[in-house]
Amino acid sequence: MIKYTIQRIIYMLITLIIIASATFFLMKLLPGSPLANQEKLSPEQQELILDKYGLNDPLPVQYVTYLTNLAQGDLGLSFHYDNRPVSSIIGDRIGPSAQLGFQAIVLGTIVGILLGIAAALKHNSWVDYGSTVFAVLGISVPSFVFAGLLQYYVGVKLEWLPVALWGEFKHTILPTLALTVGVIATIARFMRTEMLEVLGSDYILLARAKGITQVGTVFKHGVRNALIPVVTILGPMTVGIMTGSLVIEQIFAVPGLGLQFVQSINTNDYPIIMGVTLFFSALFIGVIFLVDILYGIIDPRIRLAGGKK
Amino acid sequence: ACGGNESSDEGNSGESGKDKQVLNLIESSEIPSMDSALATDEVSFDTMNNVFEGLYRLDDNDKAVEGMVEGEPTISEDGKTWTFKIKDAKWSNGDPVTAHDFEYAWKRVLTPDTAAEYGYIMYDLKNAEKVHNGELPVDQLGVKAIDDKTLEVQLETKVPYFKELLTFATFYPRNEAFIKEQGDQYALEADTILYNGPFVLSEWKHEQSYQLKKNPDYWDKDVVKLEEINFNIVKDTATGVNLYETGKADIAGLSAEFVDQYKEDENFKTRPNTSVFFLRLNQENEVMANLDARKAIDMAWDKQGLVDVLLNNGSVPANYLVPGEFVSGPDGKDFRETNGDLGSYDVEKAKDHWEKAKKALGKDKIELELLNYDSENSRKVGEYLKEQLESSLEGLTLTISQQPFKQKLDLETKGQYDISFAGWGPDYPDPMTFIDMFITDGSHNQMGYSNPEYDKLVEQANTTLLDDLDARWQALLEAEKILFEDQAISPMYQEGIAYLEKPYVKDVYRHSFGAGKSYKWTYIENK
Amino acid sequence: MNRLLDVKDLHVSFKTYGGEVSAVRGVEFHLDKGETLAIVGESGSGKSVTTKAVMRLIPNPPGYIKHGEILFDGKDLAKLSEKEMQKIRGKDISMIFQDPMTSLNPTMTIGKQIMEPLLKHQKLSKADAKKRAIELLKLVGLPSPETRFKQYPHQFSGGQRQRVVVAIALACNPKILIADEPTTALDVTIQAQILELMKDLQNKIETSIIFITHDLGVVANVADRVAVMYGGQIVESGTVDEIFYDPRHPYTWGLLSSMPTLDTDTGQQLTAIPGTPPDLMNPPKGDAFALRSEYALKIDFEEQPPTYKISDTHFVRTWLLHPNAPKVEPPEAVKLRQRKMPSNYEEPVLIEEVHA
Amino acid sequence: MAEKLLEIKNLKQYFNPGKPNMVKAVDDVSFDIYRGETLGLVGESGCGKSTTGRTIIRLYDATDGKVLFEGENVHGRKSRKELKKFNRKMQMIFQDPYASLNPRMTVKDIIAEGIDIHNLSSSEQERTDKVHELLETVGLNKDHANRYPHEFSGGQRQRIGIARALAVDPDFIIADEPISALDVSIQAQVVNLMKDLQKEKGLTYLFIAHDLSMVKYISDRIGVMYFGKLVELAPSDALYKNPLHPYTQSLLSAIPLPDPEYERARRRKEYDPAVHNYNDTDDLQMREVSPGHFVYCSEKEFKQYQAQYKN
Amino acid sequence: MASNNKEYLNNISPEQFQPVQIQDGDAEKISRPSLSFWKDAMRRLFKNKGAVVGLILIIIVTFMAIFGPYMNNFNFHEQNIRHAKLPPKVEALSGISWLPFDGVDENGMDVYEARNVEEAYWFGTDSLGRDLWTRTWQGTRISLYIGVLAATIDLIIGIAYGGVSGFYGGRVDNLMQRIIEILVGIPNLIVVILFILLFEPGLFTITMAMVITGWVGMARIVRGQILQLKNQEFVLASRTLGATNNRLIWKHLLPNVMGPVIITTMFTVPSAIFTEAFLSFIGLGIAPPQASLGSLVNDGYKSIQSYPHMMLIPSAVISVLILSFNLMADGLRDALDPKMRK
Ligand SMILES: Nc1ncnc2c1ncn2[C@@H]1O[C@H](COP(=O)(O)OP(=O)(O)OP(=O)(O)O)[C@@H](O)[C@H]1O
Ligand SMILES: Nc1ncnc2c1ncn2[C@@H]1O[C@H](COP(=O)(O)OP(=O)(O)OP(=O)(O)O)[C@@H](O)[C@H]1O
Ligand SMILES: [Mg+2]
Ligand SMILES: [Mg+2]
Repeated sequence: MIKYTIQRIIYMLITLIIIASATFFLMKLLPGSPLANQEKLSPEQQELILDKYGLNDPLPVQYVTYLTNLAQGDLGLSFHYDNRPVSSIIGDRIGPSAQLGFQAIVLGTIVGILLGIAAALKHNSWVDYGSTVFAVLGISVPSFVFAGLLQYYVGVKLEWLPVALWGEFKHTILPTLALTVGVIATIARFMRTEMLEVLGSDYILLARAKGITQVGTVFKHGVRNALIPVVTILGPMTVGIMTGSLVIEQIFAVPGLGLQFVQSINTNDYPIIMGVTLFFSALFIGVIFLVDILYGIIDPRIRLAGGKK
Repeated sequence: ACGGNESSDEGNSGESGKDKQVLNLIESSEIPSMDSALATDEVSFDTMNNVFEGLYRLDDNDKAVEGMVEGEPTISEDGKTWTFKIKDAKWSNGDPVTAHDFEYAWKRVLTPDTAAEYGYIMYDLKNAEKVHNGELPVDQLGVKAIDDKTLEVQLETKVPYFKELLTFATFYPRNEAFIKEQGDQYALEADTILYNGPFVLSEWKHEQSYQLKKNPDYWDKDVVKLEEINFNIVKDTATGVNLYETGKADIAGLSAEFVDQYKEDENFKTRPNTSVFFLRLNQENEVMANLDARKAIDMAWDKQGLVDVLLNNGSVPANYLVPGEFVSGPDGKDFRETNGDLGSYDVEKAKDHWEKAKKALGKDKIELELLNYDSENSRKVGEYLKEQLESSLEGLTLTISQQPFKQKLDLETKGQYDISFAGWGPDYPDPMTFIDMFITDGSHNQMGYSNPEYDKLVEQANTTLLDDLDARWQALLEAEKILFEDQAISPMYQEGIAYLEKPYVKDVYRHSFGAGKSYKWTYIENK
Repeated sequence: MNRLLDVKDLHVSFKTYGGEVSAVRGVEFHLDKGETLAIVGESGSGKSVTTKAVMRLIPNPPGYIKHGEILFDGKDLAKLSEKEMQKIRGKDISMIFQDPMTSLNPTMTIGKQIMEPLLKHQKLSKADAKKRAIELLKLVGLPSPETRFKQYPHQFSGGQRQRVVVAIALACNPKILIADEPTTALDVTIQAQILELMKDLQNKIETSIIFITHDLGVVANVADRVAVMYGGQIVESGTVDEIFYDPRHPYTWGLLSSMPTLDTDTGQQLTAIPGTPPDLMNPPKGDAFALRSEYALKIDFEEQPPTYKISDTHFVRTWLLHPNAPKVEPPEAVKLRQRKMPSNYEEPVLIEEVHA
Repeated sequence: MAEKLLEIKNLKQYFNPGKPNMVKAVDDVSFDIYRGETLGLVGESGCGKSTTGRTIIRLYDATDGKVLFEGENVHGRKSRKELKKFNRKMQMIFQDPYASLNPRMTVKDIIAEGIDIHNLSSSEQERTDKVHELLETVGLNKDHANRYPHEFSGGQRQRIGIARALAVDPDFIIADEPISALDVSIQAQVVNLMKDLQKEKGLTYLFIAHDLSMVKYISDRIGVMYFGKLVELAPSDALYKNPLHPYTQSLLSAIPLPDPEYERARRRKEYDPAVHNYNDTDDLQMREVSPGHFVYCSEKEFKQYQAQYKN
Repeated sequence: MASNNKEYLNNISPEQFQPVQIQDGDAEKISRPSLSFWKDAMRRLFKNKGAVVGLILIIIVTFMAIFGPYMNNFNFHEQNIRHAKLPPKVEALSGISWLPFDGVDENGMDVYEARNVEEAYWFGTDSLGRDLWTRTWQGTRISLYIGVLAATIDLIIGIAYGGVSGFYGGRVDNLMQRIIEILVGIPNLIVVILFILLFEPGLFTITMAMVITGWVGMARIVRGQILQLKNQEFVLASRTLGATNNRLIWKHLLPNVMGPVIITTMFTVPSAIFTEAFLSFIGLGIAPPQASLGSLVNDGYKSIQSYPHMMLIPSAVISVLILSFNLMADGLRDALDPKMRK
């Protein structure tokens, strides 16, 4: 197990280095400069400033500097937010994104799993069709539409919850709901398929032959087994929710990382773009690793296989 | 509510005294910088204008009024040496504001190492450009603290609008000891900054919200009525409007879609801005080098339709470069009033010009590329232009290349475009801030425009005519006319701003250049 | 009477896209206390469906019990509610499935899976259940049951898993144990062990067993009585000796002669049953086996055959025993094994109600 | 007996060599197969029977050892052409009638695959004729040619598999448990067919199974495998009469036969590898206890076996 | 049972008991009509209500995407700024007030009358006075095009990559899987955005951007399938016959991975449409005056309070499209599932 973990970590590091290098060179390909007031600056003045940031150095030099800094955990300083360290920017913004992502995933997973189970149990009944339609609508209506409707009706018309802004728990409810619809939809669909598969398996039959109640069989024997594939999509989805929540962040004025990323792209803030990309990648890889571990917890077969490697 | 508050005096005890002096606002982005040397954007300038103060600040009419300066400065005979007396004012840590703070701050801006993007705004100071380029040491810069309270400033030339220029954030003082002490933490958080303005930044939650509180040490604190200004960062217009609707914001900007909805609302307001948007016509392009072609393009589309339906925010059609309600000449008349409209919408004439152009070029089909911003609004403007021009000018195909802001600027600088949707806002209160863009080989010309006569007028206005402000004014008026005789650009509109403002918000001063807004005089009444 | 289970005229159908599959078409059999009834028959003949119907585990939809009675303990299982049925499953009747690899929940420890029925039916405390589970593991011959208790199915070999399944099935000392091809997936040596184990346990706890298989060797080994199924019906039933030494139905003949014994001569052709099993979506009108039988009579294609009784225990469903039917010789391989059964009647007796 | 068609010499097939999960699926196995005979191969699940078969036909590259077909080594460096030649002479029938036919090809294309690969027909007509002929040979009719595998029953499918193997006119066929997945009533069809074909075409079979009664019925000689090793090899009658290796005895005693009386009498023997009591110095190898009857044993056991051999 | 009546039984005519010789062929007869695998799958597909509904919807939407823009006299880029922001109006339906097609706006005012507009815009107009009917269907066309193109490229790269990786296995597979891991390690959205920034924005770039990471899923599925299939006995059988790799791949492996591949494709189409809509929201979508459903929804979203039709109509079309592709995919999954085959 330890050997396996170490091996995984080494792979993860290599992956990260490659991603870091790739984004670095991609950044260099991006047209435009990071200067905020470029419009008003003469070319000479621009040169002057670029010199200062080392952006006129030969590419290999910049690359080596970048990697060296990176190795020391230094993601550099933002251009747009003058001299603010990228790591502190990411640190500031990740909180809200993570909170929303977490809430949406937890809520979405629970509701999605229940919905999926219900659909599988009542296969080909109206419950099934109803949850399929709901799931598909959840997938097909863009989240900003949901967000807009929620904000307008629940926030403005009914005044039940704050329209936007960040701070207390109540502020997180609407954006969580808007985000979670897609999660529910995806999980429910997966769960339904898996559950159908599991419910048709011999061990469910055996459980029923033992005289266990239907609900008992589903929850004691079915869910855990159906969950294994669901867990697989959970990892990427968690990160996806956090990166992809920028629309929701924008609409609900949430100070999150997704929004920051897009904004940095608009301002050509290379250090932030690279930092965020790397951060997200690391998160992603980490989450996948976690999912693998989770896998082992849910599925003892994998636990052993992993241990053997 | 403010009974126990020392800042409320008798003079202020009227009706407004009952109102909680709290203003809730939304801002479209985080404050990118609180370092006056580095800041480049409106949000930063806005905030700094309310928590810092330079020698002067702008009043309601965009005139310079006393800030850190005490009394009128002494100006030398040739107008190139100014000596200011500094007021007895304090930084928020109790240190006095001194002339050294100015000297230090200005030199810091121009030290090449600082990489200040707004350094050029100081180029009127003696040796400023050379210092900035690293050709001269910093101590050659024309600024010097004679003593703690006396600041001597030397200029390259006479500058008619120097006081107003000094209101610009880049000219704010800085406390050297404090900056040194903070090191690279300086200005990153609310408590790593020293304030000397009407407010202090009391709370700064990055990307989320920030709060200004009245500065009890401000020299003119009696004038300041607001106790607290809360800013929330909201990027989505609809969200802003919804917050306004639910009373969480006192002012909300409107986009065109919402203008329709709120046009009849009593709190609906529009205000012209001093930014002018125009089409750069790249005269390095064979077609655009043709005067008829340029004229045709200018006349062929309906600017009124654009501002009425698409922009719908108080923007006005522009047939000029220097915006209206920006500066008045020595005769007291607005620049625009004197020079009037320099073009008009006339499809028939446009067609004539277009035919001539095609003949001259020997082409029947002409393909041009419109370089555009990638924002939502500009996208629509682009679509509008394309349809308008293509339907009026036969044989024209206008392709639209929509680029992120930076990329677009880059392409413009490199001259890789035919027509470009561009805009310009003033840096200082003088027509020159617009006019000198288009001198031959000027760094902002970017379209190969060159007219010696125009160059000469600008040159004169910047040198010999500085002593004769009337003649200078005439020269600038003349220059603009030449620009339009040549149809160097095709102006589009002067930007307007539409917003909702709660009726109890009084006296928010909005400025036409430099800092955006002042809350020093703002108050709440009858909330 | 020590008759435990009595299945009467059982019909089970499945509604599918293609139409209704009549998987079981009038099956009748009974089970006495302590005996082992083997059900043989080729794939798809309805063996599993019949026993699943007894357990009321037919997937619904698409399947349902169309008709018939399943009498157990004075109750008709076919009419019980799901709740009442849950009390019977695992306690009075339990079941072992064909594939040891898939019939254990891969994510639950063996121990828990064995404890489940104990907790449910015998209302034991957790500790007692655990004790009993470990006993059971010992009983089925798993070494070091304490450690095994905490392990997961994948840590067991196929044979061991099947032992666990047997342990689960026997946990509550059921009156009836249904074993649906419990050894088909195992290789001979392990199969032998499991069979021995089952017989052993049967002696200890006096369970009646319904044993499904299509391996006649296994049948010969375990069964007291045998029921032969074909096309959703029981075509012949009798004691194990009657079926092996005095078979009367052409399908039983076919089965017996298609299997070589160790003495079968290499030069001799095996008697294969030609053709393919019937399509139960459109069951044949008369005798389902007629199409493949070289003994088919004209009437076989028109009418279902009646049941004849050869002895008290031996029932056959074929027109061949009709007095008017031509006398036929069974195939060579069957003749070789044929013996005189002392308990046979003089003549086959036609009966109105069949009781296998 | 007749001429040796196939000689397997010290064949070894290890999976994942050098890794902790290495499996010695076939471990130093040697035997011969004579032209026209059927050699049965039995042993419990996982003992390496399939692997032996697959290695012989070069589906796996042998870890070590030789497979001589008509004196020529099948393994070792071979050109495409040479390999193709072997492919024609050696064929295989697979265990699972459902998995061994491509569900998306018609029966005709499946059977004709060998014909196509080896260019055995000059025209479409000839190809069709050949397929029809083969279908008839295996007891199907030509209407079946354009159907898809899923429309057939297991036995029919297995016959299609046989037709496919026969299409290239092989001399030697490896049948890897060709009947274990089939229904009892169908098994005999296939076995009969195989026997008929052998008579007609003089085929040689390697017949892998674990059902000993069927193996005995079809085979001339039988090899017993245990954990990757061949432990006993003898003419079928001899093996049944004189099972020498304890494992063979145990295997034989475990098979239930369709005869209740025999079953009541049968006592199963367990095999415990410890009975051999081998030590390091024992020279373990195949020894011929009586003509044609080989057992894997030590010198000491050899003596013992010879002594107890009943003729 | 009637036939169990003894009397009756004894009276059956002896002639009924004639032995019947069964024909050899009879037993081998196959009762089912001959159907190819695909036809069989199709048959099952058409029995699946959801799939049929999905298919019909896809056909309708595709039909409208092709012919919709020609059904009236407007074109998708023609502007009439005087007619901007009109609500939908269909003459034939204008009498029915609960339908949103009477040209009456949120405040109950007949805008057409007020503005003196003669024409009827079936779906209303946008803020530039363009006909939304035409634009919606034009947008559908683009969205469909993006979806299908993305799926196609996905298909090609995914199958090739997954196929090679799975078929050759071993070190090749190992390396190729590592590469995929790295690709997967970069969040999708980020790759897409960077890609669009780097290249000339436009339809093709957007599609490519989606494909650049999109194929990974397909490749994995294909690889997994191939890994399984290549050890299937029918593949081994072909190898023992001396089949070349080419033959194995084309005849045996690829046809058998088509099932999962088609299903994956069915999911790719809607996800590409969706991604494009998302890109539109952050301003990286299709170039004007072209419209996609995504960009229309996005434009409309801004006016959701004052002109809800601008968003609701294209949203509905997107939803219908995605819904129908999903239904179709689900149906296909059932139809092609080997477990359901028997
Ligand atoms: N869920 C189902 N849906 C439709 N038909 C079914 C279903 N389950 C069983 N059948 C049909 O019922 C018939 C009898 O099946 P059953 O499983 O009882 O056969 P079996 O005798 O147990 O065969 P095997 O030896 O292969 O287990 C078959 O024709 C089968 O196709
Ligand atoms: N490709 C492979 N990789 C690793 N191990 C394998 C592989 N193929 C077979 N084995 C292992 O080799 C051993 C022998 O397998 P083989 O399939 O030859 O057994 P068998 O005697 O044919 O068994 P069965 O009767 O179940 O078919 C088994 O332990 C199996 O797990
Ligand atoms: Mg069964
Ligand atoms: Mg095998």
